[in-house]
This record gives sequence, structure tokens and C-alpha cells, in this order.
Amino acid sequence: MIAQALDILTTAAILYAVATGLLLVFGVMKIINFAHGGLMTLGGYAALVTTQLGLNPWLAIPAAALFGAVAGMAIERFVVRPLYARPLDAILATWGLSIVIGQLITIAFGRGVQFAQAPLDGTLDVFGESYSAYRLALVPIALILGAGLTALLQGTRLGLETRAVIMNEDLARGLGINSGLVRFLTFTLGSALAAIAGTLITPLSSVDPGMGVPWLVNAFMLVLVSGASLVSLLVSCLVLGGAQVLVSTHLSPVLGGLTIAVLAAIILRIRPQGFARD
Amino acid sequence: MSASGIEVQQLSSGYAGAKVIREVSLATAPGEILAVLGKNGMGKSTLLKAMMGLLPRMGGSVRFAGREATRLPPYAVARLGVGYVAQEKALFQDLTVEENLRLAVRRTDFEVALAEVERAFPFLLQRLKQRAGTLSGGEQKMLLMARSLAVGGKVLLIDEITEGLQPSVIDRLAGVIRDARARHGTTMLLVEQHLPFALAVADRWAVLDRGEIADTGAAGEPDAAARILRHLSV
Amino acid sequence: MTESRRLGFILAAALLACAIVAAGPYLLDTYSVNVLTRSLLYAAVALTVDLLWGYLGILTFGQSVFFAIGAYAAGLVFTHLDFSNANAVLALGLGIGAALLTAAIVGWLAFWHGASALYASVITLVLPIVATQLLYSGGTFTGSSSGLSGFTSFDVSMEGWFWIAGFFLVAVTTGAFIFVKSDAGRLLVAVRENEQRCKYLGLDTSRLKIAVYLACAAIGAVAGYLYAGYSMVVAPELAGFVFGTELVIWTALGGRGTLLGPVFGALIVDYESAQLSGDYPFVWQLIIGIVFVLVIVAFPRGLLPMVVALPRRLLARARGPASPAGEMRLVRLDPTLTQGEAPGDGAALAVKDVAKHFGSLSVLSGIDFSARAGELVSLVGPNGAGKTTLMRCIADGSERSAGSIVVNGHDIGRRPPEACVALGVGRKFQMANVFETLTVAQCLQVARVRHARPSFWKRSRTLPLPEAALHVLATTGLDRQLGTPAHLLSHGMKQALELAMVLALEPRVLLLDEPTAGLTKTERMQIGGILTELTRRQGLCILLVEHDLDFVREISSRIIVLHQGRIVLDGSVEEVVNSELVRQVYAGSGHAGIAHSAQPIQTGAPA
Amino acid sequence: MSRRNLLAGTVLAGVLAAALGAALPTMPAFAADTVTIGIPVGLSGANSVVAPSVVQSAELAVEEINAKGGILGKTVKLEVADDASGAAGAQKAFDSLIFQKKVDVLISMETSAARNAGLPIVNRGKTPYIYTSFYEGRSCSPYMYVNAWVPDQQVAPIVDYFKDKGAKTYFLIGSDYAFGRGMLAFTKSYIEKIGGKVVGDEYAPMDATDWTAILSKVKAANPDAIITSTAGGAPNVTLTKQLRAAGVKALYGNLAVDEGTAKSMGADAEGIYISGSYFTNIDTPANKAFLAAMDKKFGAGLKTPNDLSVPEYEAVYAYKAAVEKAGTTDAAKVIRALGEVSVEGPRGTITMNKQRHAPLTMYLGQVQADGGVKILSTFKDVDPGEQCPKLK
Repeated sequence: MIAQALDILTTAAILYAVATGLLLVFGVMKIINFAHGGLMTLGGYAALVTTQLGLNPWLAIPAAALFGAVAGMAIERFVVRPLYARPLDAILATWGLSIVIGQLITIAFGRGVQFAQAPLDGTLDVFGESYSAYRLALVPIALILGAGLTALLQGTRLGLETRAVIMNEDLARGLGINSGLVRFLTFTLGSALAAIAGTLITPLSSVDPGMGVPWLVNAFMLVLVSGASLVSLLVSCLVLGGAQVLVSTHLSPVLGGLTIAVLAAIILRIRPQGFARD
Repeated sequence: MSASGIEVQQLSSGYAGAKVIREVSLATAPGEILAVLGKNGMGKSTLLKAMMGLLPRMGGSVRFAGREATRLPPYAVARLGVGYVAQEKALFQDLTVEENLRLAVRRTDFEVALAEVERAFPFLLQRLKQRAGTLSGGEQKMLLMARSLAVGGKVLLIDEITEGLQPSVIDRLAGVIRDARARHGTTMLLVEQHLPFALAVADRWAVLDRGEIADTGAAGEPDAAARILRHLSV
Repeated sequence: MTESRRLGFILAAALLACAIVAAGPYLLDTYSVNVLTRSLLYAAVALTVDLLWGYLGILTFGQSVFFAIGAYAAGLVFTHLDFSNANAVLALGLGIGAALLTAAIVGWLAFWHGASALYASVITLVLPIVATQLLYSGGTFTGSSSGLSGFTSFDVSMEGWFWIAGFFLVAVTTGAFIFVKSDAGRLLVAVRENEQRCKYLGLDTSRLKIAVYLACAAIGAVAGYLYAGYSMVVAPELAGFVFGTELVIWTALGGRGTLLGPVFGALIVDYESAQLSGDYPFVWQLIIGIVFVLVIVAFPRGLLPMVVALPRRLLARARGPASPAGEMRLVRLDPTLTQGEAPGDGAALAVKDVAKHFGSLSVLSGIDFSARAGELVSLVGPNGAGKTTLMRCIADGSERSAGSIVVNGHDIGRRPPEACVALGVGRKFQMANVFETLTVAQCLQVARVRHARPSFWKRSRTLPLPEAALHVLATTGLDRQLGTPAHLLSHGMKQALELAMVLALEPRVLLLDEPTAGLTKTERMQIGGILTELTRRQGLCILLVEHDLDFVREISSRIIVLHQGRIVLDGSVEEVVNSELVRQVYAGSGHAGIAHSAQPIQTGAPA
Repeated sequence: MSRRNLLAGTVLAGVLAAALGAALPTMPAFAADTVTIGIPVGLSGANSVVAPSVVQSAELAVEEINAKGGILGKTVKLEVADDASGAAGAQKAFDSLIFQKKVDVLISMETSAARNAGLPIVNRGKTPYIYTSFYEGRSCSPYMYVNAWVPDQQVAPIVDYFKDKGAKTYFLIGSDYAFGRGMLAFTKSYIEKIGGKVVGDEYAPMDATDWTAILSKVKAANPDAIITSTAGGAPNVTLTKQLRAAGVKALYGNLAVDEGTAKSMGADAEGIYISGSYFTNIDTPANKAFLAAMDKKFGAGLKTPNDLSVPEYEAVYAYKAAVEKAGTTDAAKVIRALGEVSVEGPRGTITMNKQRHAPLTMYLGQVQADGGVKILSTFKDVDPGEQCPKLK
């Protein structure tokens, strides 16, 4: 029981960390960024380079944020900006970009599976259950990420302007808010978050040019179900991530792998706004 | 400083392929209040949106307080010190009163802005943490007005602020507008359908008919109401 | 060019293509024949992506699944039951049947009334992921990751397969080409352009989408079946997301909405990748990725239109101005046939206690009125009074929050717009709402689909319209611009076109939201004349929202005044015009006089 | 066209021109005095990690053979083609090698999907084909020989060893694909045959990298030993990492990890039991000579030789022996000869004479703290069992 509760909790935490960047971009720009997986991969390699340089593995997080942000700026300026009016094309173009990112990484680092040093090893005892320390650490990390993002959105001028653009872009522009700049910064931040997520999953996963892609579809479905709210994303991650763990444990891991995608599709069929409020 | 308030010359605008306003020219002195009247669908809101840059300007020019705004995007127009009070969905319903005010106030000190709000609508200060969407219709209009005043801009464009309001609220808005002009010399363009309000507040008026200026005059002229009603009446 | 000459031309092109296919094995080396045989089959699937995405506007990542279904049907039957002619037929039947069933389920999920384009894409994205996983977990039955191999198949030579694949592709492409250029095929573009208008023209767009989706699934399954028969192997990657997106990439590169572009895109890219990926596997994929992004961003129409544009422009210069496209002749329908359904006993339109609210915000409440056939009722009131909302409630059963609406004696219940159209409701929108890329004549043809089933292969040269629609066309001069694409029309002309389209539906209850905005004075008066004539001669019941009160006064038989979501006055023109109340509503000082409109306001401070 | 479009168009045209330039056909060598060996291999996709080592060992074999006068006096030439580790890519690669490059033989280390996709093309081209990757077994074609292990050969060493260590309960974990299922099905029946008990067997999707739910079950079942057979690369690595992170202490046998991967996994790999027909530590003169030659030829660029690359090296020699025995490169004769010749290589003496498969000497090893593999025991000439009873 306890093990399963911890599984659900940590799975939800991982999913949350992976999906926030995508959610932010979708919320502000109404664009699904299929390069999210590629940007996660970038973060994974940032972790690799960091540990190969002999630096503290935790330093991988700011390094990844930097890489992701720079890539995000370039992508927004040259690919996403011309496509605001064509959201379906934006999906395709960002998917093409993730192919490009994957191949560039392959050419630079090779196709092989690489290993980055994990910042935390071993297990912790929780209510008599010994459990992976790093997985447990992901729960507060995801919460910090969520709280930090909430603080940014709720507590700063930029966050306020971002929320205003999400709610009503025309009105925001009429009040002197440069919504183009807000979009640019949002995409940059979303890309940085994607890269951070890539770093966070490396201790659980391996580093290879395709590492981010398997996460993409689940993250994408979670975002669609959540609308543009960080709170409903938390709910979706717990509910759908929990369902995934339960199905994997009690039915079959193969069905478990499909749970999030299929459940999300059905939820959206019944309730197009998903878990979002109105 | 320039000697001009609002200068609109030969402005045309509308939606893809359809000009709603055609070569409209208007001008006000600094600190002057101009009311634009007209029936529904005659292009009044289009005029304001085109001035702000929210709709494409298909010819002509716009200047505020002597500064060129014809080619500026909306946020840049707003940063020239032009406040815009839209007719519909002009508040962020899910944001609090305070956040709605903060969004509009850029460089100005927020405390100074709040003092301005307190002077006009003191009740809003008690509601700062309330979501704007939970305010009543009249209160929302007052918040809208307060937000424009808080900016402390040189020019205000106001689209049918009186729509659907009780007479007492309308009276109060009229007072606030006159007060603002008296204290800050704000230039204003009011789009209105409420004739008594328009004539009570404005210095001059213009009637827009099918996208063109059909008539103009001073608010003080004795036959103003009659002339305007001819354009508005059934 | 006459219709038969046009079709003859297409068939001649198809025959030429067949000749090229027939010559293929004699001109190409064995290697190219082998690789191209598969590419030809992939191209047939890419074609279905184009039909769905380029024409119907549904971005699909899941066409690979139908290809795999056809392939696996053959693989499974030949592996587990052995190959025989009877089993070959069985496998084909199973493949098509399973593809249709899958497509029906996906269609039900993805294309319901109100589903967004993004949602449909999401479903097609989930589909290959689920399908691949099912194939993996099929154990020895599906061969899991290794797929099925080593089964016996048709005894056909390599050249034979090349011809089969080639002729199949030519047949499918020709069929698709004839279809999309036919009267029925034009509906695809109409749905992509403006699905809402289609629904309000009485077309069940969900059904149309599902029908096309089913057809595309069947084509994909046949291609997959041929693939398995030829290559004698099936593998899960055939169903995968990667192959699904590859199909989209080929389509995008070739040029969506051109049919030939995706076909050549698939052939060239797949053939080239066979050549290049051996030597430069990563660089090749990088190039494809970069070119794809570039095309999507800078040349969304793809490369074929660019390639074709230059010679065509030169050709056009040599030939001089283009001759007007196929001439369309207007035909007047016999008025005795266009009366539509006879009005029921009671009122043509009865609105009982209708209310509409968004959350706690009430937009309409207690709306109660009825209108007889032959009446022209005008709805007036200031902005935000709820006029357009009321129109919407009458034309779409799912809109209102409470109350009932009866049209010609039938309660509309919760029916969608297309079903309300079938009951006799016709709605013209406030902003001109037409199909921008279609010509005037084509827009009108789409509007007539409900009455005259369009041909799946021909283009009609005549356009039979009811008199009222013809009258609008003649009055506004649109009858001389039948070949003009709608986006080139002025705003006023678009308004007139939309009115004609709605009249072409032969409605019994006509909802008009500002039909004359943007028209000149004379045009307005002419439209007014047409409307009054419709009510008088054909017994239409018209509900008109209009701001031009002069116009309203001129043509109405009755006026309803809405204010803040309620009916404040319902009476004759005289009564309304002379009402002090209405004057106050419009001059903005009437609030005190309208008791129920006053909302309590807490101001928190003395005024 | 606007200036921007023009610019983009120029760039596009440039890219296309580059692509087409690269497309200029590489003319097949048609000299009668060469023997061409085709190597379809997963340069991209799942197998791309191991593919370079496979190509290197083939290159070494060819260089050595040519240095000693080639095969029947003809120079040996390699043609490598990428199969993208999957069926569609394999079809292109086999088409290209057989019909365009007209190779005399195919020697391939590939995924089962790629092999299956290639076989019908091999049948059409009637080309001799040596498959050099361990696989789930029972793939048969009159044109194909296999010189790598199948479950019947690999599983016994590990399970026997675990039994000796006192293990009674076993938990099996695999990726849901043909190799994973095939290996574990055999493992399960073997464990039960020798009196052990399988307390759980679980499969995750082939590309899964999240093993949470399965690991919770493992912890709940608390088995004496765990045997895993996952897809190579990321799934294998993630399983090992997460298994270690979860603090599972049972004996851990991994049927799918190779020496190089184990080395790069670092501390997480320590203690894993692996079984195979080749480890770099095999202490024979043939292996030492092979490693020295590889080191000399590739130096710093050397990819560690492994259980997938060494069979490739030996297969080239097997083909040489078969051609020399047949006295010709004629396909039918070479195919017959392939089942009769023996090759002395780094893995020992190998003859593909058991229903197109080969008896192999198998080793049980354990990964050490430094990443090296210590060989614990050796099993001589393990029989592949009934693989293709219909073929001789």
C-alpha cells in the first residue's frame, strides 16, 4: 500500500516536472510545442556535460536551463513566431525541430546511450518501506518547481502580464503590454523548463538522442486535459499518473503505458475542457 | 509639449476586405472632451480600436499629444500615455481588482495611482483582493474608469462607459470625468449612446453615420440635442 | 471546356501515367523496381493524408495504422491459415473490415459535433501508439516486435508487383482527383474553410468527415494488404507514429491539398532516402528535418505548387489572359416545387420561455413569442440586448439554457444546427459568412446540397436556384460574378451572397442577422423588397435583427424590442415607433422607465 | 515573391541541391576480381550503439584476408548499408545490397524485425546470408546460417549458477517484444525444469523507461534472483538504474546487457551476472591476437569488441572458408559449404552444422567494480537445440 502510494506520488511528480514547460507555452501561446521532447533531450545532455566536466550534478539544472533558454529563444524567433496564426502547422514545425535537435545531438555526441552521474543515490526508509531516494527527492523538486512558477506568475509584474495575455490578449495589448515580448519570454521559460525536466529524469533514465520523445505524448495529453492551469495540471498528474501506476501494477505494464493517452482522450471526449475549471 | 490633444486625419479601418469607417477626421485641443455619438453599427467602436491599433489602419494618420501613433502597435500606443476603456470584456475577470489596476499602471508609482482611485471610487480600496468578475456590472464599469485614471495618461478613449448603468452610477462617472479633466487636463474621446451624459460631460460632439462624420458641434449650443437626436432617432 | 472533355482529359492523363508504370520495369534496374514498388504503396497512403489534411483540414498522424491493419490482415491470415486464393480474399475482406471498424471508432471519438481540430489530431496521434503497443503484446500471434515473416504469398514476379502497386496508385489518385474536383468533393474544402457555415447549410459535417475518413482507411488498408503480399513481411513499425508522421512530412513537402504533390513527395523522398540513408543516415534525417521545418514556416503550400507555378506563369503569359473558368448557367426552379414543407397548423415559429445564461450571467430570460408564416418580425434593441443570442438559440438546439422552441410544429429539442435546417430554419450570420476560397457559384452549390445530391465525379454546369435566391443575385449583380472567388468580393457582396445561399436552402423560418449591413441604400431597399415579397408570396416567416430602424419600419409586419435579455415591447410598427419607452432605450435615458432592467448596485459609498 | 521568400527559397534550393549532390549514385564495383560482402546493420535506430563495433570487426577481417591474398585470389570488398534497426529500413538496405550493389553474401548483425524483413528479399535474390546476432531462435531460411547464440544456449549457465547459489524463487522482467518474450519463456520453462519457482514475470512496453510498477511488485515478491531480458539501450539501462535505486538486493542476471554497456553504467552494473559466448577476458591466444589486431587497426577509435561484433568477424572467415571449400562464389554451392566448414576464432572453433545454427562455448561472467567482466565458469560446446528441424 505504502509502496504504491509512493509510486503514485513520485510518478505524478515526474510527470508534473515534465509537463509544466509545455503547459506554460500552451497556455500563453495556444501552441503545442512538439520540440518539448527535443528540448528535454538537450537538458539530458547538459547534465551529461556537467558531470563529465566533474562538476556537482546539481549544477546540471542551471546549465540545462541556460541551454534550453537559448534554444527556446532561437526557436521562438525563427520558427514559432511566424506560425501563431497556424497552430496545427506549429505542431508540425516543432516536431520537425525535434527531429533536427535529435540528429544534431546524434552527430555531436553519437547515438549511444550515455550516463550522467545522479545527484542522489541509495534508498530512504519511508514508513518502513525502503524507497529510491532520488524519486522521493523529485516530489519536493516538483513542488518547488510548481511553487516557483506559481510565485513567478502570481507575484511578479511579468507573471501578471503573462496571465493577462493568457486571459485576453487584445485587452492586455490595449493596456500597454507588449504581448509579443511576453510570448517570447514565455517560450524561453517553457524551453528552459523542458531542459530542466530533461535533467531531472536523467538519473532515472539514460541519456540518448531520443530520450525526451517517449515523454512527449504523455506530457501533451496531460496539458490538454489541464487547460492552462498549474493547479489542474497537478490534479491531472495525480489522477492520470495514479491510474497509470494502478493499471501497470494490477493489469499490465503494457496497458499502463497507454493509460494516460487513452484516458485523456476519453476525458476530453466527455468533457472538452478536461480538468480545467469552467 | 504640443498644443494638440487628439488628431485623427482621414482614418479608415475595418475588417478584412470591409472598411467600417471611411476617412474619418477628428481633432481636439488638449484637455478637451469630445463625444462621438451614433447608432449601433455605425463604426464608433471601430474608430477607437483603429486609433489604438487594435484594428488595422487602412489609411490616414493618428497622433496623440503631438506624437505620431499611426504605425504603432497597441501596447506602444498605450505607452504614449493613451488609456483605452473598451466596451466589452474590458476587465480581466479572473484577476483581482488590484491586479487589474497594476496591469495598467506602468512607470507610475502604484501608491500615487491608488490615491487617484481612492479619490474617485473609494469603495474599490476595500475590494482590492476581490476578483473583478465578482463585482456587479456598475462596479466593474467604475473599476474600468478607475483603471484608466490610475494610469494618469494624457489621453483617454472611452467606449460606451454608461451602457446598462443606473442613473446614479452614470452621474457619478460624469463627476469623475469632469474632475479628472479639471485636475490633470486629460484629453478625452467618449463614444456614447447616452445623450444626456454625453452632452453633460463633453465640450464638443460629433455624430458618426455609416463610417463617416455626419455632423459636429459644441455641446453648449442650444440645438445640440435636437441635431443629434435626428441622427439617433427611430 | 465541356464536362466530358474535362473528364476525358483526366482519364487521358491517368492512361499516360499507366503507360509510364507499364514501362517502368523495362527502364529501371531491379533495385529501383523493388524500392519503388513499396514507395508507390506508401504514396497511396500519403494521398489519404492529403485528402484528410489538405482538403478536409484534419491533421492526421495515424494513417499508418490503416496501412498496418491491411498488412497485418494478410500477414496473420497467411501465417496462421496458410495462403490460398480463398484465404487471400478473406484477408482482404478482414483488412478492409477491420480498418473500417477502427476508423468508425476513431471517427466517433474525433469528429463529434463540436470537436476541435486539435482534438481530432490528438486522437489520430493516440491511435498509432495504441496500435503499436497492441501489436507488440500480441506474442507469437502478431509476432510482436519481429513482426510476421516467412509466410507464402501470391506468386507474382517483382515486375508484376510493380505494376500492381503502380496501377493501384494511379487508380486511387485518379479517383481522388476526380472526386475532389467534383461537386461532392468540393464539400471537403467547404468544411475545411467554414465548418460552421456548412452546418447551418444543413450539412451533417461530422458524418461527412467520418465518411471520408472511412474511405481513406479502406484505401490505406488495401495499400497495406498489397504491401504485405509483395514484401511477405509485416512489422509493428508499419503502424507506428514515426511512419504516421513521415506520411505527414511527405504530404507537407509535396504540397498539401494538391494530391499529386504528396504522391510525388512520397515517391521522391522515400526513394531518395533508400539511396542516401545508407551512406549518411543521420545527415539525411537532419536534412529532411530542416527542409520540413523550412517548408512549414516559409512555404506552407509545399514544393509542388512552387515547381508548377513557374511554368504555369510562363504559359499564362504566352497564352494571354486566362479564359473564364467553366461557365455556370443559373436555372430557375419551378416555384411550385420550392415551397418547401407546408407550414404546420399553428405558428411557424413558437418560442416559449427561452432563457440563456453563461454561468451566473443571464443573457436572455423569459423570451416568449410566436410568429406566423408570412410575418416579418424585426428584433431591435441596443447592443448586448441578446438579439444575436436569441437567433442562435433558434437555430441550434444545444444553445438555450431553458425553454422550448417549435419550428413548423416540430420541437427542435437539442438538435444540432444541421437538423434545425432540416426543419426549415435558415440562418444568416451577422458577419458575412461564406466560403472564402470557393467561387460564388460554388458557394451556392454547397447551399443546394441538401436538396440536390451532388455528383461524386461530375461538375454540374447548371445551378438551379429558387426564385428568391436568383432575385438577390440579380439585384446585386452577383449573377455576373459567378466565377469570382468569394474572398475577392466586397463586404456588401458577401452579405448578399450569404443571403442568397440561405435562401437557396428554401427555409420556412428565416433568421437574418443584419443582412444589409454594408450595402448601399438602393441595395438595401431592393433586399427589403425581396424579403417582403418572400413573406407575402411564399409565406416565409422572417425574423430580422437590424440596426437600421428606417429599414425596419419600412418592411416589418411586427417589431419586438429586446433590452437586457428581455422582451420589453412586442407590437406593430406604429406602436413601437411611437413608444416613448423605445426612444428612451435608444437614447440611453430609459433605464428608470424599465422596471425590471434595473440591477441592484452596491456602490459602497454615497453617490 | 517577397525578398524574404526569395531568401528562404535560395536556402531551400541550396539544401535540395546538396541532397541531390549526395544522391549521385555510388557505382557498384563490377570487377570480376572482387568478392563483395554486404553488411546491412542498424547505423541509426536502436542498434546504432553497437553497429560501429560490428563494422569495425568486419573491416578487420577483410583487411586481414586481403593482406593474405583475398578469397580465391579475389579482393574482398565491404558494402555497409543502414537498416535503421527496423523492417522498412532493412527492406531498403537489402534491396540496395542485393539488387544494386549485387553483393555475393550478406553478413548481418540486426534486429529480428530487420532480419525478418530482409529474408524475403534474400529469398528473391538467392544470396547466401549469415546472421551474426544472438536472437530468440527458430528463424529459418534455406539461405541463412546463424553463428550466434539462442536462448537454449544462453539461459542454462545463469540459472544453473543461481541454483548453486541457493536461489529458489525467481522474478523475470522483460520488454514486451519478441526477444524479451522468447528469452524469458525459455528461461521460465528451464527454471521450472530444474525445480525452481518463478514468482512473477512482467513485461513493460518495448520503449518503456519507467519501471516503477514492476519494481514495486519485485519488492513485494522478494525473490532470491531476478533475470531480465529487455530491449537493448535505454530500457536495459533504466531498468538497472531503477532496480539499484530501489534497493533490490537479489541476485541479478541480465540476459541482454553487453560488456561495453555494463562498463559505461558504472557502479550500477557491479555484480550483474551475464552469460554469453564472448567476453574480452577470454584467455585464448586467438582472442588475444584478435584484440591486439583490433587495437592496432583502430587505436583510440576502437569500439570495444563484444558478443555481437565478434561473430561478425568470424562469419567473414566462415564465408571465406566456404568459398574456398566450394571453389567458387556460386551461391548454391557456398550455401551448402557454409554448414560444413569450421572457423577458429576468438570464441573458439565454430561450425554452423546444427540445423543452420552453431554449438557454442558459453561463459558465465560477473561485472566487477572496475566495469570489467570476470569469467566465473565455462560451458563447452553448448548445443543450440531444435532450431530448424525442417532444414538440415
